[in-house]
Amino acid sequence: MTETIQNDLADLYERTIMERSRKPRHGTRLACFDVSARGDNPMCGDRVEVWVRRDGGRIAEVGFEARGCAISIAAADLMADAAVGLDAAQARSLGERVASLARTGAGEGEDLDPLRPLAGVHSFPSRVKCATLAWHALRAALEGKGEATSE
Amino acid sequence: MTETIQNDLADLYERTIMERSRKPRHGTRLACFDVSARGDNPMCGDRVEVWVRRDGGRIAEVGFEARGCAISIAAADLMADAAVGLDAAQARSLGERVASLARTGAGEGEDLDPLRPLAGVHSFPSRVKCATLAWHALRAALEGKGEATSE
Amino acid sequence: MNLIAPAQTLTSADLTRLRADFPILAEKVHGRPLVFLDSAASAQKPRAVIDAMVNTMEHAYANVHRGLHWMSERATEAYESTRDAVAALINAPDRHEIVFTRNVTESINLVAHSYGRSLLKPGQAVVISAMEHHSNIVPWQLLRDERGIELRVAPISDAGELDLAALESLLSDGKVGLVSITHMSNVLGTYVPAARVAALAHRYGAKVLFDGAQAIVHRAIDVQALDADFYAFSGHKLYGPTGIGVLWGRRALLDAMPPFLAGGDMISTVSYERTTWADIPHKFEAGTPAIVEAIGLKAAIAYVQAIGYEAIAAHEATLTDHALATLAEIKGLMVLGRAQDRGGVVSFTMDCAHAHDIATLLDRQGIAVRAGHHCAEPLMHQLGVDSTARASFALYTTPEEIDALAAGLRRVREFFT
Amino acid sequence: MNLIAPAQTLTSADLTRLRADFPILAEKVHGRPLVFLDSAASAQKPRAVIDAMVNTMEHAYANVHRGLHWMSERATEAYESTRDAVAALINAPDRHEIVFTRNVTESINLVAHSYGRSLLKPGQAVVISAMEHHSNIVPWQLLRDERGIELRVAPISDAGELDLAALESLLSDGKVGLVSITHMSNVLGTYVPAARVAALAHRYGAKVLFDGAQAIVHRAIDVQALDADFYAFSGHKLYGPTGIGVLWGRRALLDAMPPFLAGGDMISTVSYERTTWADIPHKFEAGTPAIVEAIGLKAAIAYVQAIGYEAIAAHEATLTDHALATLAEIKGLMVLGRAQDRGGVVSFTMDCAHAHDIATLLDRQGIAVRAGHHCAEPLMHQLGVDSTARASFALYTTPEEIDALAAGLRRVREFFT
Ligand SMILES: Cc1ncc(COP(=O)(O)O)c(C=O)c1O
Ligand SMILES: Cc1ncc(COP(=O)(O)O)c(C=O)c1O
Repeated sequence: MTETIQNDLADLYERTIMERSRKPRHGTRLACFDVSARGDNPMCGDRVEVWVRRDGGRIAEVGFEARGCAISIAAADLMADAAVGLDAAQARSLGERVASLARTGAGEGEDLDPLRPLAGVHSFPSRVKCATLAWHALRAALEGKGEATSE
Repeated sequence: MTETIQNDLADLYERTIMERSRKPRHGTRLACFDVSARGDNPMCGDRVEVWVRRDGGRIAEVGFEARGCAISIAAADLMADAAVGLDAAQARSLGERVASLARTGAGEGEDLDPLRPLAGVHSFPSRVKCATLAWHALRAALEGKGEATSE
Repeated sequence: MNLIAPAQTLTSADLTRLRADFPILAEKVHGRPLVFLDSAASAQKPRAVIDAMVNTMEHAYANVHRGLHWMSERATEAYESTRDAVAALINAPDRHEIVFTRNVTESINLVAHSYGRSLLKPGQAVVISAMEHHSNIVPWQLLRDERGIELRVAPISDAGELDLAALESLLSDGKVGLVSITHMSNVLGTYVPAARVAALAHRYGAKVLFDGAQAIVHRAIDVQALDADFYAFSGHKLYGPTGIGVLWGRRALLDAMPPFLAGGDMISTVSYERTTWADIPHKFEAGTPAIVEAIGLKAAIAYVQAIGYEAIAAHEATLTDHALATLAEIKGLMVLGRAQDRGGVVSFTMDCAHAHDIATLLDRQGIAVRAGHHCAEPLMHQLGVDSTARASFALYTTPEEIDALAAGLRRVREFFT
Repeated sequence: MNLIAPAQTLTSADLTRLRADFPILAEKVHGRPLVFLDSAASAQKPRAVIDAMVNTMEHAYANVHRGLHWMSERATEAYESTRDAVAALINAPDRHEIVFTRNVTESINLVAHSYGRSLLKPGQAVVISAMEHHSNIVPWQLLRDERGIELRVAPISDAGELDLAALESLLSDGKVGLVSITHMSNVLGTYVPAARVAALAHRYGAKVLFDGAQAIVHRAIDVQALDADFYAFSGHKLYGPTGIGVLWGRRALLDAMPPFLAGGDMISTVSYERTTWADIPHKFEAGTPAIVEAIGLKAAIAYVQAIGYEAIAAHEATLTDHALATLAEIKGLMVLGRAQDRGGVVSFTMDCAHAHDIATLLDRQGIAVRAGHHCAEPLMHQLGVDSTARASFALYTTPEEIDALAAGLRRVREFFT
């Protein structure tokens, strides 16, 4: 592989992504939860199911089960970390900023820092959906819809 | 119009064709008839209706009404002459030879002579059907089918 | 592509440059320069369209949507970007409302099947006009015969204009679910007052579909300004490739409609028991689409936009006026339709010559016109003719070509008298 | 086109010459020579196909069928002659039995609508197999849900072969009206024993449709020898243009079937009260067809025939054997399907890498493979996977490209372990 290609790929599959995809920290169904939803990417068959436990208006815990590529699993795992402590509006807004990070490779704000490993996706347009699917599912769960798709 | 073009056209619209199309000799519905049928060319909208009176097994008289181009009217009028005296099998076979004359410009046999004015059609592939429509209708009438199409 | 300066109409120098964009216009036919006056049947293609297709096939081709490799990503981007181009062309509020079909015929059939067989109910009615193309008649007849949905026909005046009062009375019982009507007649050239038709339809609770096959070739279309519910057209009449057409529909309608064709790309998940649909527009695009043709359509749209609808419309209006004036002087020739608001299509008959004979004689002079019923038999019937000859104009048509037509028609008349 | 000497397979010199016919194969991707192993999704186009399309648009284009002028006559001749070429290709007894569609998906939908909704009756059943593409599943689900026609699924063995005994028992109650089955699986590569399936179907009174999308690319098809009732395929997988597909059906069936899409060209006469249909094939071709694409398909057929199916099949068999042997040596890689009779498609999974990640990593090495469910979700489910990576071979594929794939896959595995 040539140098620039390796750089691209190294960005896409950077260390956090590889670790999280191999061994997700939140990759299980929650024993008790308040809401849940499923996200499908019909074009490639990726699927993620999320379970959310709330505490007051805020997200207390997120668990997920995913079938899909390294990116989609790592992205779901990072989401499960980042969502804790947010209310529905905040989660939605963070999800939109993650989508923008994935599309453009850049984004402002400290709260994005733990999610920056996903920035490498921006060089791989057809993989952007892998990075955002879990956020779609989270939003669907919080809005009381059972299903979401990322297209 | 250049020379060869004029020749083409002169063959297509030769004297008999022009005369017959302007003033067909058999262009009326028969007052008494045994069988009749309609022929449609769906691609261009030409239509011919034929009425046949029989005497024994043979065609005694043919009348037609046509809407269509000069070729289709003249061809129907020539058919109405040529069919008299033939039985169904002979009419069918002559119709096939007319179709071949129209397609190729050539054909053997004295009985074709009165129909040779149609030979000029062969340089105009999309007009061949105009020359054969009346024969399709005649055949449909003799076979007891009410309709025929020429495609 | 030869850009022209922003102008009200096309100068003869503009025309010469534009014509050079269309390779086929340099052809000879029967030894004579081609005079192509059959663009309403299908328009010729500028080099930009041909190049876009060739380029795709030579440099960036693969199947779309599911591919994670470079070729597929490029082809998908190019294919999907046509949706944006079409949305911009007709001012659709949402790119997802653009569905690709084969042609306007399939677009109308899609609505007749998916909307007509689910959202219309027996006892409701569909209104068409008396000047429809078969493509906007027969799908509704099938619906009528299969589902008991009434088919009503809004009459036209002797001038060939839609009778709005009669349309209103057809709507007045409130049973009409859909008005499906041509935006411009392919026989008479008449433009229908689309915004007024839409307002009328909506007042009585009906949706409205415009068959824009002819209309979009000559004038800018704004589906929001028209307040349309569906708008349909074919690529091949808009200087684009064959094999690609468009259906635009309001999202709320498309969302509510069941899928039509089923297969790859239009599903969300499939199991033998239960299958769920993809979101629009994919729900309506089953199987491998006309990828290269969509990309060609985008080039056609860009070509038309670079010239500008204003210049095109002005040019074609000039041509049509010139044609009407010139043909009026030919003895025995009768033009059908005299609508106030009309596009670049002129149908006529001649007293001594049948339309097919006219077409053949013109052809031998290099002049291509169409002759026949123009897929509008019921209209022919109302006009009391079997067929007409039709000359139709495009952005590349010149006044000299119309003069050639007139001279040709004079020869035809001599020949037949 | 570079003709090759009649031979059992293609030599490496033949291959070099053939590859020069495909402009896109000279492209680089991410700075690496393109290794295109995604032909089963859509094949690349030889220059002969591109040229045929360009030539039409530059020299002899107009709308078909109704035109009495030179351009229309030439376009009509060229379009209609594709029907003869297709009839010859699949040994159809009658050129009128060749119906042009957009793709195999539309062909199957046409049968599901027109045959399925008139000649099949509630209580009857349709049999498909467990290895169908969504295009041959979902149209039958819609028919089931709308018309109460049962959908039965013939199982496949662990090797990925059709279970003929099980098929027979699905047929044995005599309720099955149609067996609609892939002739070659796009995931497992399996060829179905089509003649035996047809014989079985006929024994129990069912008709049989073959989805030949993949099969016709690799082997000569003879619909009479197979004793098929319907055969369907897409142009774009057979080195032809997008936007054109084929449905062949026996005349007696097509004659008995009502039209599907309605509009111009498919009618005989139209009045508001009563419309009559044109004869086949026109009855099924509504609106302006994909004229330029049909003409391109004819060039593709001529191209394939000039090389010869014998040489193509032998070449692809060699490639497939080579691929199976080479991939078997890669640790952690598992090939799905091991049918005796198979075509040039190899699906696989890897233990440490998801198919999408495999595809992305190969792409950056210039290697195009497909990854996903391949529009065959129920089959994925049976195989116990979400998705696979798939390499597929065409007449232009070289053994060296398969070696490049193997090397690439080794790098992928390193990367992920
Ligand atoms: C076996 C099979 N059937 C159907 C299809 C659908 O083909 P198309 O998308 O050209 O309609 C494909 C191609 O993906 C296929 O491989
Ligand atoms: C007004 C109108 N509607 C529909 C059509 C059918 O178009 P297509 O054949 O591209 O589907 C045409 C073109 O002939 C037309 O002029």
